[in-house]
Amino acid sequence: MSGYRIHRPGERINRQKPVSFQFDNVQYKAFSGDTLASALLANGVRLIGRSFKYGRPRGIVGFGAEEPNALIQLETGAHTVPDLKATQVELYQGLLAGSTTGYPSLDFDLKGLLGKFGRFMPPGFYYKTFMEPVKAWPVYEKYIRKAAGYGHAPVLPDPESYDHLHHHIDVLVVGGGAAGLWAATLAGRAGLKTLLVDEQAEMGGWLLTERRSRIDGLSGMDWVSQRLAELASLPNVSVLPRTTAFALHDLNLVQAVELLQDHLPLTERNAALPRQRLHKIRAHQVILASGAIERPLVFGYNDVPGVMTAAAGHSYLNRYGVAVGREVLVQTQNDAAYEAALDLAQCGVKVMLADARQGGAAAWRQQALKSAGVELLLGHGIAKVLGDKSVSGAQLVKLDGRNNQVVGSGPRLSVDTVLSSGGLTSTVHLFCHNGGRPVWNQQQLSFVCPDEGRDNIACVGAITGRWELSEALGQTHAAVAALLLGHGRGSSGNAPSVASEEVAAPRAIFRLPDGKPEGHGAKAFVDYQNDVAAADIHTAIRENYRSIEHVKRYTALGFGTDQGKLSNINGFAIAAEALGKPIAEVGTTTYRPSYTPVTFGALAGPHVGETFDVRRYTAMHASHDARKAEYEVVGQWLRPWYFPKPGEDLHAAVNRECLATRNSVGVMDASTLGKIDVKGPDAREFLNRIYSNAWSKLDPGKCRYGLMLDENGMVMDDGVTACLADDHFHMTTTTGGAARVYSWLERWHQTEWPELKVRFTTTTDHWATVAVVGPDSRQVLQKLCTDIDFDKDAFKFMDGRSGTVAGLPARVFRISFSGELAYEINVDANYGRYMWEEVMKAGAAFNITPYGTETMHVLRAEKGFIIVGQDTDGSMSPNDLAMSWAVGMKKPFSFLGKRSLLRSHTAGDGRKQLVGLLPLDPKVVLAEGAQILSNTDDTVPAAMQGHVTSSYHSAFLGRSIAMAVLKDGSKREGDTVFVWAHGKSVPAQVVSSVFVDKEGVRQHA
Amino acid sequence: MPKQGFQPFMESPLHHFKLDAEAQARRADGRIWCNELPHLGYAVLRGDTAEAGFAQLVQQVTGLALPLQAGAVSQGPQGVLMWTSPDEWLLVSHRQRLADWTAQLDGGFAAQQLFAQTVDSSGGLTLAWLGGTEHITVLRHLGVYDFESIPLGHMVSTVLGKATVQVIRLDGDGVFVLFRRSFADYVWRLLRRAAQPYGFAVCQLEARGDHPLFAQLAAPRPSLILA
Amino acid sequence: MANRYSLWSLIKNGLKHHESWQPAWKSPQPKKQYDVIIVGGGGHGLATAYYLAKEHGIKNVAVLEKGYLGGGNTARNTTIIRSNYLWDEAAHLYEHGLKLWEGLSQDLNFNVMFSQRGVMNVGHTLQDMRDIERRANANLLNGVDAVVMTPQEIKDMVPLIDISNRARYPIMGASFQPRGGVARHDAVAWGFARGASELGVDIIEQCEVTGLIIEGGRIKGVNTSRGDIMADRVGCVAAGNSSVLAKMAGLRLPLESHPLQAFVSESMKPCIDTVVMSNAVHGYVSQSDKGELVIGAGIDSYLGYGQRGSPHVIEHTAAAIIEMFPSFSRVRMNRQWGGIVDVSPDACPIISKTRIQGLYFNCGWGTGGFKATPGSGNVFAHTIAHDDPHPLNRAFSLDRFATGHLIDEHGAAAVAH
Amino acid sequence: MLVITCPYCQEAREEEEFSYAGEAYIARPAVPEEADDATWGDYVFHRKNPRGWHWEQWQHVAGCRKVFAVKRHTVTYEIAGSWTLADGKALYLKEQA
Repeated sequence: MSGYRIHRPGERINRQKPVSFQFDNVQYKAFSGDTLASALLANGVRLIGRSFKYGRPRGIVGFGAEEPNALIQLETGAHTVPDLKATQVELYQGLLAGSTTGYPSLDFDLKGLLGKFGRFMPPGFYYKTFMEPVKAWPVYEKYIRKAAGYGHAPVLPDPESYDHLHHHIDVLVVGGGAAGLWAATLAGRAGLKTLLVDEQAEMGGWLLTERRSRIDGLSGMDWVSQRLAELASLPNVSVLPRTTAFALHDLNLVQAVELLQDHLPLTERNAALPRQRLHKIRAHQVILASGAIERPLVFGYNDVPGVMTAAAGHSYLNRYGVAVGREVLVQTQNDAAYEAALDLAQCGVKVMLADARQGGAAAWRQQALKSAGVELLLGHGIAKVLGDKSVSGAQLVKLDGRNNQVVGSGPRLSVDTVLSSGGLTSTVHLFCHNGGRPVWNQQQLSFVCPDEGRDNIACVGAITGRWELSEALGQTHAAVAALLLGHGRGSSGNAPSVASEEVAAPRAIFRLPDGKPEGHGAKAFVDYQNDVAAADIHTAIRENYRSIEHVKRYTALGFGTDQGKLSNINGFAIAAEALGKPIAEVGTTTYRPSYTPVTFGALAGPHVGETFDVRRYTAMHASHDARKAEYEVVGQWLRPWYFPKPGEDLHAAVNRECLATRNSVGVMDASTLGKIDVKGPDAREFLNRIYSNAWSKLDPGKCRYGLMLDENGMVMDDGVTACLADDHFHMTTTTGGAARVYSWLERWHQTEWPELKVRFTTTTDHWATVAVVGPDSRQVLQKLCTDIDFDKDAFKFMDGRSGTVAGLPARVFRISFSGELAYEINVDANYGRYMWEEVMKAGAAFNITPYGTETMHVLRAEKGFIIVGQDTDGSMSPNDLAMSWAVGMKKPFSFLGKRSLLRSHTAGDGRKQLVGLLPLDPKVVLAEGAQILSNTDDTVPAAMQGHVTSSYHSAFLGRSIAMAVLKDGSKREGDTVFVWAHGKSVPAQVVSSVFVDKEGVRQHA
Repeated sequence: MPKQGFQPFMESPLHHFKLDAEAQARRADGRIWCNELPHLGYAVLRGDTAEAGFAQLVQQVTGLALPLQAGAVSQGPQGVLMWTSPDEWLLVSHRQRLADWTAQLDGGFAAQQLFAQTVDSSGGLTLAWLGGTEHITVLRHLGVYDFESIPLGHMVSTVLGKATVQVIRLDGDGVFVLFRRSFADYVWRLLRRAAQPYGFAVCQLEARGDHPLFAQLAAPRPSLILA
Repeated sequence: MANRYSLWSLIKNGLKHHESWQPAWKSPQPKKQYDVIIVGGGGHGLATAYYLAKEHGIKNVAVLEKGYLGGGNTARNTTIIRSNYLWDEAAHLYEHGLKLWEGLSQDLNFNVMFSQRGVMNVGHTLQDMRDIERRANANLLNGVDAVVMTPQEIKDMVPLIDISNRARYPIMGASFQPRGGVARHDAVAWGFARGASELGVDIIEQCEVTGLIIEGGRIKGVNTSRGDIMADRVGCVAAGNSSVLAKMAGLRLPLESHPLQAFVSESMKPCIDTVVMSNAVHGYVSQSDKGELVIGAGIDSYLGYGQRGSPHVIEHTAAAIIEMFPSFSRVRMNRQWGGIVDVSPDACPIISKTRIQGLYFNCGWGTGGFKATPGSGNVFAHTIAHDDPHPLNRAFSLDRFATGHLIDEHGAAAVAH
Repeated sequence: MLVITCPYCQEAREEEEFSYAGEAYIARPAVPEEADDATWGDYVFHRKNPRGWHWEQWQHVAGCRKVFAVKRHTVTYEIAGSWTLADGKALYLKEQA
């Protein structure tokens, strides 16, 4: 038992609210307001995990986002979350947590045994071995993977939800410590729309721990309450706790994640509320007040459980009423840690303080410690910590005053806890996410943000290296006042008054020497989570990994889930020493989002499940449901695929649908086709330019099939366009291509031919389209419509008419994608379902049969009609598709893609061209996507001639048919080719791709 | 006139949610109140403001001044006319009236040989009304636009999730969200999902005498349906 | 190799406190004159230099890198390696690369941790499945391994994937290349650098090329931030910055440089043992040996040299991953980043001579560059050594954009990555 | 992430409302048939792709559907301005000259 509870005035836990929780299946008691870390420490639990590489015992080091070791698995089943930092988990009644490392157990870890050979595992040792025998690598890797990794990924779907919230505000303040609170107060008073976010449950930052300072005569937390009360009274200010700004993007777009319910017991969470919320904040002005984090010193075995940062020990005491030990050694190189020592001593903890500085802290601090009975060891540093799974003592050495060398041995102290402070590191991450660079401050020994910040980003408080509260608030006041002036607002009030205190300069020391050459003594860890020791950095540089990015990547320094918050500066400093360069020249690695990890769920927000993507339905969808349609996803649309009768499979249903359509009448929902209204005096000219075929001579009341090419000469879309009037056309596009084509028309018109008087308006959603197909379709239409003459000569194939169908105004086009006599009825989509049902009624006498996309595909294939995207792939020209008839090479204007058709390769031989295939065995349906060979020799690499694009059993022909693209196909009719799929090849004959009614009698009937 | 025996019925884009079944009288609680305004008439109006006569004709036929500012909405008891693009506007009114208007407009455009047209979009669009104290917050959950900044009498065309919508603000009470038929299912699910934290309820919407949009709700008489 | 890596070298050096390791590569001062200059010290450039020295005996070579080795896309990709491309030319080129990968660790005596855990491309629509069949059959006939899997087979291999109809885009099947996989990206650059340096290649970091010295239509050398360096042959392998170099030679390239983003989760115990890619929902994921899920996002639509893209792209990718793996909703993103990819019109690379004698370009790899590293360097070295393309990259010359002989991988379901 | 001002809607809007429409002011050969394969290929495929200021087209797909010109820096992503295609062309040509 090391840690224990001590009553502290102003502690942030609620002793009236005891809670119980489990860690590794053991029940413990703690209080509401605890974090999992403070609760474990209060219960004397020190061993929390095993290290990544060597399996060394590890405990809690920090008290917040900087924690590298205490990665735990929270909860089980669907609610489990891997890799949370115990220091950031708010305790709630019944919380279940477990360690994420240690095999077979945390206490006895096999990797720990292996770790004893750690000296043979330098940085990058993976790269240097496991190469022989070649075959063995997968085995090595299996175990390497097993050994790596912390928590377990959840296996059940997430039962909780997430959302997004967009903000457009004047000022965003990041950080709710003293500086942030003051900045928000000033911005709020000036009437600016202001948002203040802080990652913790409570505002206050370091004031939550530090108890001595008085601001405007108030205790720190009283001042915080005063600020919060004032902010709450300002309607233009919002304050969000538990909200971490994790990324800053261009133009001050900040992403912040708010933990709305993670702090509640699972049983008390509100299902109507999201678990977490992603805030996307556009702020004219960002004020970074993200403070600073204390880094530890680097010394031998500084990773033994019981070694922590001084700030952590201080915070556990004052915030959570937990003394982390009974005999505590504080090791420092600066004044701040004296505060921790003093508070601990005043609580009756036996405290010793070793200061790397010969002179120690400011006299008044030394005096305070002495009178509190703290033993002071000036000019001393820890050579190594004693103990295995828990600290049992520390071996000190005497340090030289100037260069960091050992000048004599020091005492061997028996302590159960070591707190170390290597000074503060400014939290500059957000400032650097989109290109800002921090600057090295040699006085404060930290990379800090420049006072001037940068465009619309102000930096206030400790982030600028102002460690002393008085300076921090003074600089904050000045910076924010200047900013408000920039917004044409004055600032009200003076800077809060805080008594300034005498401070002695910190010592520029990061790695405490132990008197031995680096690598010879006890491992001194820089990055706990990745097991990077000081010696590893020296080794990396020795091997010429000299760029700091190389050091980082070779040793994994700072690559952990703590993003190097404790380790980076120590690492840079040690690298600088090894390189013989000043730290400023070594620079930093790149800071990348996210500042702390963010759930995928929060990133995705509401765009999951049924709202992952748009699902588009036609107006007739209910009718298809009623008829038990099976559906196919086409683009964003859901289209009927086939309409199975009880007991029918796809093929049975499709055979029936095809025969019914060819022999009597079928009906299909064609509403998804793109439709664009094209109107204007220059509409024809525009169509001439955008389509490959000619449009000058198409009379009103006539329709024409059109091919659209891209500038590369390849087919990009097709469809039938009807001429409604001389200057007015009804264009149709493929279902998937509708949006692309609409945009395509607009772009060419606006960018290349703005002089053409023509306009495009999408009508895809306005028209519901019923295709009535088959020899009896005319009679069905006649039953529904009296004001259109359906006589075969009055209303010819490829004619269009307007009239009244089933009592509704309709556009009727006699066009056919099946080769049958067919009509497409277009009506206002609000009547789509009505029209479908009326057609079904009228067709009942002819056994009218609804069909879906599969039958549509078969019928069109029987006629050799292509489907763009299935029979084409962006590499097919009209000529390749044997559709030169749809290319008006003589048109005066050089239509889109025309010139490309003349290029040597595009116009040359050996291109793949569309053909029909008849398997010699009519019962064999070729596999779509099968490759075509000239013979049965399939030794690789085989000379592939093309592939099967569409293949079906044709019930109408009583045999299988297929469409394919084949090298020089147009010249190969009659050839026998071999269609190869997954090792089997099937002979087939090359034929014309028109299998049914070559003369087109049926569609002209 | 309809052929004997035909009894055409309309189904609005949100018909399948059977909103009327769950609709209730709106109350002043914290909830988000929402419903569809079904079966209104919509027409896209295209024209060139530089052409003499165009704006006048529109005003003369519809009684609505042609809005020339981006996002401006002109409104009257008979409907609204919204700016959607420099050469494009959207007319919303009662189906029957809209049919009359578009007939007159196209006739007038032809007569004056204007490069202008109307395109009936009544089947392709629908409107939902979104109200309640947090209705703007609901939009903020779903879209990147600064919805708090839309002035009265303006509309903005932007995205909610992956759908393009127009958000129309006529008063402080709520907004009208306009979207395409085939996106209606998605948009509705999105709104419902975003509103969940506040409570989501479908409210009864009835024709309000002089309201530019609610007034257009009067159920079209069967004979009108056929227009 | 003087400084050979092995278990014994580890033990030997371990006993010596790792004080006698030699530099992995030397960092000499640039000479005035080289036979060949390679511009760009990424994986492709270093591989080119390595193969020039190893297979063509050209050792008087300098690799010029403006930053640090492998600091470009080598350091910023999602490490996926496969060769299951649709078109013959592409399949043969990438398969050549894959074969080199298979012996690379031994060849370089540097473990690049090439893990042949397979690459799976899932299909969500009938057309996806047609494309998958077409590509799989083409692969098999080109000697590239390929399997087509049913949803159940997918589920058996990737238990966390959702094959139910709950999904907005239910999974209908997949193509799988067992020999595909992932590798340790940084190690590839370091391994080639060490190998090339060992063979006498000068590797010059912090040396930015500021101009190309061209006389009478011939390349003579380059201006750099460390002075002029002469050579009769210059190979540019600068990925996203290729257009910038081309401009120095008065050339235009059919390239657009776009941001490509990726992110990793926190490190977890093994939960995916292969690589899963979906073009329909725009996301792909694998798990690094360290335990992080490595996830690729889509390309940002606009030009960008900023090595950063727009956050909504990452958000969409996270949604896509959740769509396929609903349980990953509670997994957390640890780090995100962006690279610059040089995208060509047909999603295929350009490995080509130019109209300037002695100036060669190797670029346009788009999102597919990492997997090709050894193959790309290998054929580019041949092209430079013989002033004539290797048979495998003949089809990838610049003139295809004039003749129209594109190799349009967009046609394949696997166009991306 | 980008914030683009639509010259027609006269308002700065978020990138999500727009779609990128490539390099601006690429001249289509007046008589394509007279351009040789190389010239044509250059027009269809080759791009400036500058590391620096770039004249590009964006379409306000979620708004007025208009295509317009934007001058944007491809490294800093800073936007110098946006103009109707006609207005932008004058500036563009002046810069080229």
